[in-house]
Amino acid sequence: MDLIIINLIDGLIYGLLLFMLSSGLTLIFSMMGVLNLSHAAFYMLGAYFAYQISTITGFWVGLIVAPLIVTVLGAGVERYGLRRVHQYGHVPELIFTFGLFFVIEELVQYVWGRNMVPYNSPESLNFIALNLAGGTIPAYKIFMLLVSVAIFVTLYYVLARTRIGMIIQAALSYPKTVEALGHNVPLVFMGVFGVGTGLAGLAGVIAGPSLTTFPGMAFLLGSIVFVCVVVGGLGSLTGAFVASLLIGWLQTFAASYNIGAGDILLAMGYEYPKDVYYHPWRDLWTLTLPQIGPILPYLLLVLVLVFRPHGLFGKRES
Amino acid sequence: MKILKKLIGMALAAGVFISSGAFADTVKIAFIDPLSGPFATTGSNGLAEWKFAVEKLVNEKGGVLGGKKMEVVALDNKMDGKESLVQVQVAIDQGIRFIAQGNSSGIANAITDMVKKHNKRNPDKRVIFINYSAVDPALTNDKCNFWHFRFDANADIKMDAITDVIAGVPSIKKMYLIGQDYSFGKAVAAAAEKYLAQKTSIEIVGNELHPIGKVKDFTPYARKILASGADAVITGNWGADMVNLGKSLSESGYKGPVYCYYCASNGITATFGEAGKGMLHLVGEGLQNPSRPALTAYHKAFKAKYPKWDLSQPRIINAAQMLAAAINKAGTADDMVAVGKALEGMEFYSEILDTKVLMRAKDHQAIQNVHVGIHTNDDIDIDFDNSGYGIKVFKTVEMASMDSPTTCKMKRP
Amino acid sequence: MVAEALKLDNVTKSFSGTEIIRGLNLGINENERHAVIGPNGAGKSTAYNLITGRYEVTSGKIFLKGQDITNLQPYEVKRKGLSRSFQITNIFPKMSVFENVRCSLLWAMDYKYSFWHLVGKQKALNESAEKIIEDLNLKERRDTLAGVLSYAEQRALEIGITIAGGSEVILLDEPTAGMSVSETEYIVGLIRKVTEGKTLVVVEHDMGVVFDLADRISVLVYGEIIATGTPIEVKENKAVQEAYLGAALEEEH
Amino acid sequence: MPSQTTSTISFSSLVPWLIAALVLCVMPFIFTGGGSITIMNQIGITIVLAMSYNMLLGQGGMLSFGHAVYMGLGGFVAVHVMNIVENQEIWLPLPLLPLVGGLVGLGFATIIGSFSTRKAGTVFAMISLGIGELIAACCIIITVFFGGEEGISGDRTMAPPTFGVEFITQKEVYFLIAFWVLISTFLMYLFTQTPVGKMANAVRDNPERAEFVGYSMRWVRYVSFCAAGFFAGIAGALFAINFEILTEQNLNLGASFTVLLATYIGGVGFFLGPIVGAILFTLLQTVIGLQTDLWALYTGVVFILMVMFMPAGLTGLFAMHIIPWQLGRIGMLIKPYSKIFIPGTIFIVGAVCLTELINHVRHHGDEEFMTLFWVEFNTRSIVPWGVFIIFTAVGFWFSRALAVEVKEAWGNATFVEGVRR
Repeated sequence: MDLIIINLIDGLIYGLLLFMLSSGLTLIFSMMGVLNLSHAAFYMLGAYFAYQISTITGFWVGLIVAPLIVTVLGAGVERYGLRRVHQYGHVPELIFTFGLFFVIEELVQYVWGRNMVPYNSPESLNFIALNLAGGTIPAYKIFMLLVSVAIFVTLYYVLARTRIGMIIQAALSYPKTVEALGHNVPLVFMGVFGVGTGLAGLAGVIAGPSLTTFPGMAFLLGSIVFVCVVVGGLGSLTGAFVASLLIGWLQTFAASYNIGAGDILLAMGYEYPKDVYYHPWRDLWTLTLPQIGPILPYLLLVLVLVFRPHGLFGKRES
Repeated sequence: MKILKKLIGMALAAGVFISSGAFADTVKIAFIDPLSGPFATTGSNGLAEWKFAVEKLVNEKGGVLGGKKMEVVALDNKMDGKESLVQVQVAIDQGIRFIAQGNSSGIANAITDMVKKHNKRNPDKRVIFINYSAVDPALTNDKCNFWHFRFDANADIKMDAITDVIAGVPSIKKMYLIGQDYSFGKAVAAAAEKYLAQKTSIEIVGNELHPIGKVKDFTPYARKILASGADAVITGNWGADMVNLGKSLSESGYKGPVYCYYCASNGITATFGEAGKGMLHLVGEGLQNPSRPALTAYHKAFKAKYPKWDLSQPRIINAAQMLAAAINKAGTADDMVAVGKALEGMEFYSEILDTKVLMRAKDHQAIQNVHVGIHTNDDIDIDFDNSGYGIKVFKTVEMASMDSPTTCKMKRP
Repeated sequence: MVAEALKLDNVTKSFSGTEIIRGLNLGINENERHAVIGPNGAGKSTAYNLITGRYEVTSGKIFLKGQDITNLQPYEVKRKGLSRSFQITNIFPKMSVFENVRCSLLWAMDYKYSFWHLVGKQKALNESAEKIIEDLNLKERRDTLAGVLSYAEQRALEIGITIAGGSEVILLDEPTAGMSVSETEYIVGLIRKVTEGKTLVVVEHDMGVVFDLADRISVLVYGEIIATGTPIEVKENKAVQEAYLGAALEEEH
Repeated sequence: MPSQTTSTISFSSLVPWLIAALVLCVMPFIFTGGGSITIMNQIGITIVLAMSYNMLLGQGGMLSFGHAVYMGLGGFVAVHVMNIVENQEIWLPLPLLPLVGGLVGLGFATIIGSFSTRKAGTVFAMISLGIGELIAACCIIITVFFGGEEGISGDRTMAPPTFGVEFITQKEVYFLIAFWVLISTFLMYLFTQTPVGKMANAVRDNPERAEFVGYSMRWVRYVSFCAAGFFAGIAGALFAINFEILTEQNLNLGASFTVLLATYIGGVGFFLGPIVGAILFTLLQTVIGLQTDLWALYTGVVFILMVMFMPAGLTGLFAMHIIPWQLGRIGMLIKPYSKIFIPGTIFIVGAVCLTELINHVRHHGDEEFMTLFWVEFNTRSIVPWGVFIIFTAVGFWFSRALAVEVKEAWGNATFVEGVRR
């Protein structure tokens, strides 16, 4: 029981981290109709910038400055790259963001090398915050949780309660009308792309010390974030939120319980093969849940796309 | 089309021209490991160690065959199986007869397979495969062949040493095995099960594999390990999988030792820093601390030339010297059968590493001293990642697994 | 009773609760040229989209030559013998004029999803395509990419693609919208020529064109047909005049 | 029923193919240098894969992130078949093995395509990504079939000899690959000339309109998808024959990304594009890869620049010049082109050298000297820095100034009254 609670908390922290990435991605998608395949690369940039800043000024300055740099970079990418490619259509846009991912990944290795970098949580958060079921939750994880929640609340507030939020929401559905009303829609686009990537950057800043800052971190998390937004329904913030938590828990629980296919087969009355290594079904007999845990989201992705192409919360395409 | 052809011609010619280098009459070793991409540091580090060993220990001491220089030709395999085979073929086409590779047992397996076939099909252009780092036991067991020589201690031998240490720690009652889901990870788990049962009465409370390079957050694994009540963990993880596992364990309140194969250098030592102190127990050949004069001198010279890299794969020192010795003994660098016969069964004493090395004839597995050490910053003569932290040896198993059995049925030419 | 070429039976369509088409009844006789007119926003294009399967109807039935085609997919509707053109030019921009026309002929000539015929070797197919291009007066533009044609040429090609399908019932959506007088003349002549012996339904704003072309006219206002008849009958219909005048007055405000 | 074919394929239309066959035949005798046959074999395999990929992306408008899956699966089965043949359980000469691979690729494409082709665009791309991840993961888990991380290996020489050839040498394998490259390319070309091939273009251009001329876009995509799977399977079997081993790396996301990069750089809008892309990319990877560890960065930058400024790829760049050629105005371009060539080259060389120098100092700083373009110099000295910075800056300045002239000349060379471009 205690393990379940602690897993719930771990899954929540991880899920909220995913949401920080997927919320930015969703904002960008619903705004511009582009699935930004390079999104996770900005997440990685956030972590590396923060690392670089932290070596000079310490963690807290990096927490503020690094996401801002990423925001500016993201806005620049929209202004000078994506806007240009936009005219060629959707598939070239996807390909552009894909290429961008590739280049950023290479650039990070070019600048910071190919090893992991020692980006660590600040001393002030290096204590144990909670003792649960014989396990501990470090203060830094609680800090991650609080930042994620703060972001979620702010985002919700901005979109639902402020004038800018209204303009953005309107521009989502009726870009031409909003433009006719005198709002600078390209500027809004640039801003949204910047803020979206900035959110990814912030996620990188706070995830870097916990999940290790290394050149493969973008690739590792990248496709999972697409799963979140697609499963949640492209363009739906609520969907992204639900799917992020769902996947956070799915992965946490799948990794936590060593349920083996062999046990299930035994329960079903099959006999354990004598020399399992040479058995044609050896892989089935030895398969465990943690082994397939990390690919469960992809299975979910394919199933959702096949049976509900607009995702769990997405709007049906007209 | 014509222009294109010309361009290709030029490109091919340029590629071959450049990489064949200026020295015509040297004995070349093709170093095939990742030099670009995410795994490039391991490869580049290994390359520096090879270059330095060949220069310092062979060429400066008069070369081979009465004055011929040895040369390391670097070829990038991008940590990709296909690319490795292409590079082996390119090396062979350039007349190189020695292939050195180490990163990834999967790739080593592909290369040894290719070398076997190539040597059968082209008896006049045979090559020898110097495996300096891939430790999947299968390579010197079921999949062994005459052309493959392994200079690192394989996963079984290392586990033999680890379990020797563990058997001497009475407080360890419960053990958790966790590893990456591929041949090496499975080999580690199998060896651990075998030796723990042989030598101790320790209960294995968990034995699991996770997908390699796919786990984002190891926290749930750490929770599970804690919940199982394990006193110690054995893992074959490397790279980010190693770091993330270790970090999650220490964050979750785990206090016991983690016995590991690849938890040092390449940024890992620096990233762990204080958090890994007393937790990480590394097994390996030729560990550094406490150092010996010969090693200190060699290390100093190495660091002077390559300040960024570590002497993290000391077996390369043995491999370079033993290969040179074998070539001299055979009196040829062209007849691979003769070189191979000279190398198998060779006994060698390394002053730098203070170990005897025996290239066992029956399976071409090098037998040497294997050490277990801990990650610390106390009494460190030779550190990793220039971090002040290093591995301090507390247990040495001399000529580890000297008489271990092998399933190798080698066909000799 | 002879089945009508196209028949809409009490068709309705709502978008998120708002009824755009309110009980549409329309009967088009075989081989007639039938014009549908009405003020902007009356639901003409929506009606087309309902007939051709682009939208699903909310209720009601649509029949093509007596067969029920309600809510079929666009390609199924086409296969049953109904082609349409679009108000906003809808061609294959990155293919040549010739390829545009030839692609539109493929299904009609029964090639289906064949990957064993080489289109270049199909004599009848290529001759038909050439013939249509000649009819369209686009011979000189045969190998030009459709995307770079002039507007009038693209409109002509649009009609060419529509009639190449070989359907007996053809729906044209504002074929002369945005054209100069001479271009309009060219298109009208074209329509006359290529729809010979077919059933034609045309939505059009240019009353000159409508009265020139149509045998009968239906007037669609706010999702309902308020009058159907010969041009003269419609012209004199009170309700029609009111609707048009009313709309014109409203626009002035 | 469709009307009958009027004539068989005429001789004149076969001429380019005969030339291609001839070129393929003489290539191994021209490039005899070390390693060139190895590289050519690899290029051949990449050509088949890239062309099959282009059936999706270029001709069908489907962006796939999982195309390597079909190649990999075809290859895995081919290796297993090779092993079965070795055990003499079935009789199959090696040159027919690609057909087996093709059928496997076709089979899997038939299954997966049945649900993945329902939508194009982002949905299709995401399904392909998911499927790619799933099958790559299965590759590691299902060791009985895929052999885990080590993969499955076989021995091609154990098949019954074909006309006395046992495919021992690289050259023999080269001819086998060349034969299949030619056959596959020819068949893929023919496919573009069939009704469904033409409709694939139409669906790519305007799926909605395609539905209104009677074609279900889903079915058109499905047929293309299956055909692409078939040829990818052939590429997989060729890979199996050449390398005699298949691993997870053959069908993971990385492999799929590679084929996307190669195809796009060559140019997706043209039949020949993927061929150019495959050749160029393989050379970049193997030849430039020998020279610098930054090859992937260069590839990425070239790729991004392509997407932004030359969406038609390299082939598109050549194809653009057909118009001034037809107008007889290609001469107008020679002068501005040659003028920009020099500063352009200086800029590129300067930028590359600067990049390499920084990289060297940052990551290989332990070695004082480095060699670039056959010149060795001291990285600690200010001279190379100065030279490279000046090269880059000057080259960039003049290229920019001259670009205006090129643009103008281009405008003049392609100007035709009344045609929008």
